[in-house]
Amino acid sequence: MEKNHNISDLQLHTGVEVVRCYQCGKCSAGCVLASEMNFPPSYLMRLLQTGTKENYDKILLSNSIWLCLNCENCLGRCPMEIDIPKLMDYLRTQSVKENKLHPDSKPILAFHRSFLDSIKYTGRLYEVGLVAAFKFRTFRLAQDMAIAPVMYLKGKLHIFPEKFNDRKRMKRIFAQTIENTKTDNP
Amino acid sequence: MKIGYYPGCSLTGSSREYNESVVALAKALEIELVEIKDWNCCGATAAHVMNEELSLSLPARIMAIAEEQGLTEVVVPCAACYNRLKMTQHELEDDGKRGRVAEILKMPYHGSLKIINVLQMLETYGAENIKARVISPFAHKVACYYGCLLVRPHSILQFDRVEDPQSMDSLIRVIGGNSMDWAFKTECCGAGFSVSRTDLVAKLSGNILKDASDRGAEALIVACPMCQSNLDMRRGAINKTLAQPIDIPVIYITQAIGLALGIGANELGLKRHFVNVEL
Amino acid sequence: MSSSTEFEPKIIAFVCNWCTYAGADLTGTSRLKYATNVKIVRFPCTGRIDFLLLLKSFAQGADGVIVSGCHPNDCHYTSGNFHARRRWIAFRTVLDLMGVDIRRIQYSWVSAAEGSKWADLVNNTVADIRALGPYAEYQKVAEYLEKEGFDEEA
Amino acid sequence: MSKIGVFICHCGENISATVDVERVAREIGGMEGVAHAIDYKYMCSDPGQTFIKEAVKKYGLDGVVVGACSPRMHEPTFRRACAEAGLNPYLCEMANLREHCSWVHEKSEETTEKAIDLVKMLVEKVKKDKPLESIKVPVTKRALVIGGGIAGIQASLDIANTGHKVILIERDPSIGGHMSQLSETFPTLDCSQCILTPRMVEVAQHPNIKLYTYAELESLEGFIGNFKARIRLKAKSVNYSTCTGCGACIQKCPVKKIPSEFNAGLGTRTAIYVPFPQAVPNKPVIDRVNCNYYKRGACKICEKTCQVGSIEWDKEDEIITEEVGAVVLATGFDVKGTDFFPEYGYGKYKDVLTGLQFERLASASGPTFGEIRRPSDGTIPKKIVFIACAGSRDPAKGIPYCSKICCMYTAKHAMLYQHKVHGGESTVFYMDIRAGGKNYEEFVRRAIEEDTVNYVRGRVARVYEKDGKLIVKGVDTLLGGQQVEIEADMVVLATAGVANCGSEQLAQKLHVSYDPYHFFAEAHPKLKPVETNTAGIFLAGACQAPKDIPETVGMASGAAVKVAALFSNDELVREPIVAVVNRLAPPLYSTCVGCFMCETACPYNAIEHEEIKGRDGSLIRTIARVNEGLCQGCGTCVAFCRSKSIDIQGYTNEQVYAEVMSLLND
Repeated sequence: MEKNHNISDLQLHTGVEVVRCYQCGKCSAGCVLASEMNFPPSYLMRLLQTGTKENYDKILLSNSIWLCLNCENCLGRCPMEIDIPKLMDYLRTQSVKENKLHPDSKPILAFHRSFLDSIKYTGRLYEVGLVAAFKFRTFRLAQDMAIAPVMYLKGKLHIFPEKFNDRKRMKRIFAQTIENTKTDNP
Repeated sequence: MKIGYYPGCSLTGSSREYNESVVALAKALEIELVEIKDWNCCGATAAHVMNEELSLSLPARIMAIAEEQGLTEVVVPCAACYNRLKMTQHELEDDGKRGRVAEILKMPYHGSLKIINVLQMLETYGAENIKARVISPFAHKVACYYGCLLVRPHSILQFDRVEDPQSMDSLIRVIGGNSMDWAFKTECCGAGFSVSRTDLVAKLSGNILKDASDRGAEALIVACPMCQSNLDMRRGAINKTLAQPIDIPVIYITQAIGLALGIGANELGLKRHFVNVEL
Repeated sequence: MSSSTEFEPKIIAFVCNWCTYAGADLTGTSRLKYATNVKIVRFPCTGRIDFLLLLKSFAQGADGVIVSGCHPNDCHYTSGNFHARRRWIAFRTVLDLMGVDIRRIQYSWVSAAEGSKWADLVNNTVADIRALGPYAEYQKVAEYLEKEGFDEEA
Repeated sequence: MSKIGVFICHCGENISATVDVERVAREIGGMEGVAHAIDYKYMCSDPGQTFIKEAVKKYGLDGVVVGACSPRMHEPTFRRACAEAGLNPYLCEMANLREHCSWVHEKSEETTEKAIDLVKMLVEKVKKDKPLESIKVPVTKRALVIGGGIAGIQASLDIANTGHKVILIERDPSIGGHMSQLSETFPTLDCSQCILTPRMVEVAQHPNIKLYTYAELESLEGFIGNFKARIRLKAKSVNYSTCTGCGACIQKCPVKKIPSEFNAGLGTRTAIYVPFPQAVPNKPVIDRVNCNYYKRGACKICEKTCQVGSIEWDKEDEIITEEVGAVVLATGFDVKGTDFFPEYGYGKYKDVLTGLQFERLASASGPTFGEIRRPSDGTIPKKIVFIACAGSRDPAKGIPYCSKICCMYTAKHAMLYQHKVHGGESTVFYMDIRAGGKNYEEFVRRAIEEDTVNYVRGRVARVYEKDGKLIVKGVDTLLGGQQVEIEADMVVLATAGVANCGSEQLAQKLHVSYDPYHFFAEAHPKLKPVETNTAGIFLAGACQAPKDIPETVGMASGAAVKVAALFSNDELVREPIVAVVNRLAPPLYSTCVGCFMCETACPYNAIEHEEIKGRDGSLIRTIARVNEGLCQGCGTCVAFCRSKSIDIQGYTNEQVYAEVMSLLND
């Protein structure tokens, strides 16, 4: 099995030292979605510790990184204070970058992209626009059909986006960050 | 008492009753809320997941504007926004990151704002007033649900205790309520997947509702619009995964206190809930 | 280690026998690595360390000095470290007034059990002094000492 | 000109692997005043020392520098060798080439150059060294043992049996310590009290042991062979010379709900109490914090009950002073309470216990008479979970070390549970099983194989209560991180062993070192495990680090032998590292101006006033003089002296200046 530089890159970007994990499993024991994951957090840490490309790719291709909700229960209880949520952020970025995506990532990524599109153009979240865009991206046309009308009736949905003035700066922020091909982003 | 106010997107849309109750309660407690001018979205989980610089720049703009406006303290009722703003402040203590963000924003950012959540606002500026003004004690057995974003990561937020927090419970006791000990105070409800993975949300939220209901809670008290929408609007989906449907309402701490202070249900936005509030 | 072009500061550490000397021994026993720039002079107690010795060191070309002993309350001789601390607080102002660059004096506590703290202290001090550069202005100190008639035969 | 011999040690490869020792010897050989310089594989070995002795004679050396390990290791060895060859031992110095050079740097030019600098520094110092004569002091052949647990008991008995007097002090009303609280002991499962109580009685009856219970050390002054200990005898409120220990007062005491320390809070005791039935001495004390009379000024029921009139209401704490020659520290350890674990229930669930509490449940003398019953409702738990490493090996909680004893006692607990509760199910969550010790691994295997204890490798994330059950959320890491949920009736936390409360203050009173966790520090991790850095003070048991009974007893006997060896001398030789005030010929007498700043600086009251009188008896001047019996050689006076009239032998101004100059002038 070939060794790679992924682990040192990971440490450089996140400050997480995978070698510190001593496999007590407290993270997996308390993770609300561990049972849904291909690899629960402690197992994922062990895969990283092997340092092989094969295991690293296994992680990128897994659903674990996409199912992590960043609830930070693992970090809060970790005796070694290993920042697993931060590590998950990084691994997700890498998974997109290398285009090694688990099918579970699709709706999640679609949601995030729709969300960001919404604030890029309107400065604030425009929920009707977001849901429409998400449905368009995932073809989940029927989802939430029962909720939306009630939301509307309860005054929870605005048909038009909120007024936001500084659109120019908002465009600039997006152009300089997520749309800037020179920086690391999906 | 004057304090900066950042409502955030949810409070102007799907969780507007939270905004309504915060505003009504602040008025009753003589706290003047000064809204940050032309605020933008904090970027929430989406920016955090997709791009680090974006996730720092969006909250930084909000705080830069507040600083420009002369505010020193800002209350952020949405737990997600509170978390993002506090985390951004922490990350921007790094000179390199702060420089880069200033370059993106083309605005000065000092990082001098004090960001507090709604519970801190009530504890600091309202506890005595609330006690004095209770006219109809909130005599209900309730489960206070804190979720993730208010208390974690503790090393940075430094708010309450990370396991078994108490700040909301003590506010409930102040208004004559009975807050109970239960097991899911800080377990994640899955709000991050509220649109993308409703199946998982139903499972996680179901666990929370079931424990509270088993122990006889009449309501769940929250301080996060993500948790509230999830546990309230998704109740239909949640109930499908449970053996017995659960109909206990999920109300904001500001609504509960508002009721005790005699503020009307309409003014507190209680009519906007999916699960009927009959308390 | 470091490239030959980089400035290698000369640093002397004045340490007590019971805490810091033993702590530095533990650094060795634990095989922790640190920079070679610092050389230790052993004293029975930091209370013994005459601050004129620090001046003398600068006058003779030291770029930095470390003074380290037991933590408060842990002194082998009850109170020597308190005397040293009091002396340091008083002398710091005087030294500053005299034009001595007090950033070049690192005052610390390292116990016999803090081997890794010693390694960190050495490495941080070396990095700090390296950033400050050679202590070329020490002539001022030398002049002062001469004026006061203070030399090694005193 | 000096004739100095320099001896560079390879220390096997410990030094020579990173330092070019031959070059060091070569370059030093060329220094002014160096008559002879060699390197050798093991300078501390017999042939190595012979090289030194022969060189002293052959070259007529007037100074020796050995470049080897830390002087804290071998300075006495090389000084002895020099003395045997006829050279004053204080003309021999060591350069620390191992701990301070070869072990902390990579192999490089700089490392060798630093080694050369270190040796040069000491060569320059030796040039200024003066021959010194050792100081002889008498030895008080009486030992003070602090702490009456198994460590203190063993050390006291061993010292007493060599014929020397022992003063044993114990903070609590009875000796016995944690061992008296244990049910059965691993790996033999023999009853703890059955093997301990005979020794407790022996202590009480031994003619050479003076036992003070309910007593604490107030202060310790002096030095090896000559300590003065002030001991506070806390008021017991009961006159032990008349009390018969009948126990009638205890029966009648109306304050009955005080949590019993002996039962780790699971049982109760009265305000006038004997901690446990086998206590030594078996006489009560009054706990003044909880006693009705001391709290409210009325009650005195015990006084009415007492037929011999032993109650002493107005008795005050008494301070006594004892002169001793050696001290054994045996203050033991403590365990973290359940309130240290928010994720396991913050101490709010009654059925989440510490290991020590479980010992009390399992003990025949405990609150349930040895039956395992839930503190909450008294029922017998059908499912029990043991959580190992509760707090230990947890840097986030500030305890990165392994507490060493928990793996074994957890196996024992699970085994005792299975023996006592037939059909019960026990699960142990563990990270590693550390069963190093005679018959230890076999013991753990027996728990797993014969007593069907379910061992699951993984830590528990949290415990919460629901419907009277404790829900344990664990994990099986050997199944790739599969979650394990157990509805338990009782949870036992193998909570971390920590330093006893007050150990930091005690260490400061005694001037012994302690580690970041407040355990007392041994003088050398391998070769001086029972000595402290302060001569004459020794360590026994878990006050140094958590350890089990056999190890504690072994260490206590070791400390006792050290004390006995010390007492085998009538006189001790002390290093002459003391301060001296210079003396000059008349009419100067001394440069001392008699300001007595030194007197204010001295922590030992060693500065005396010396009157210099003329032939006619008239006072000429008063100058300072150092009492070398009292001076401990800290040198604080030297830094204080304005006229530079006082100096400290072995670290004179001249010597340290020579060292500094050598480092800077190259």
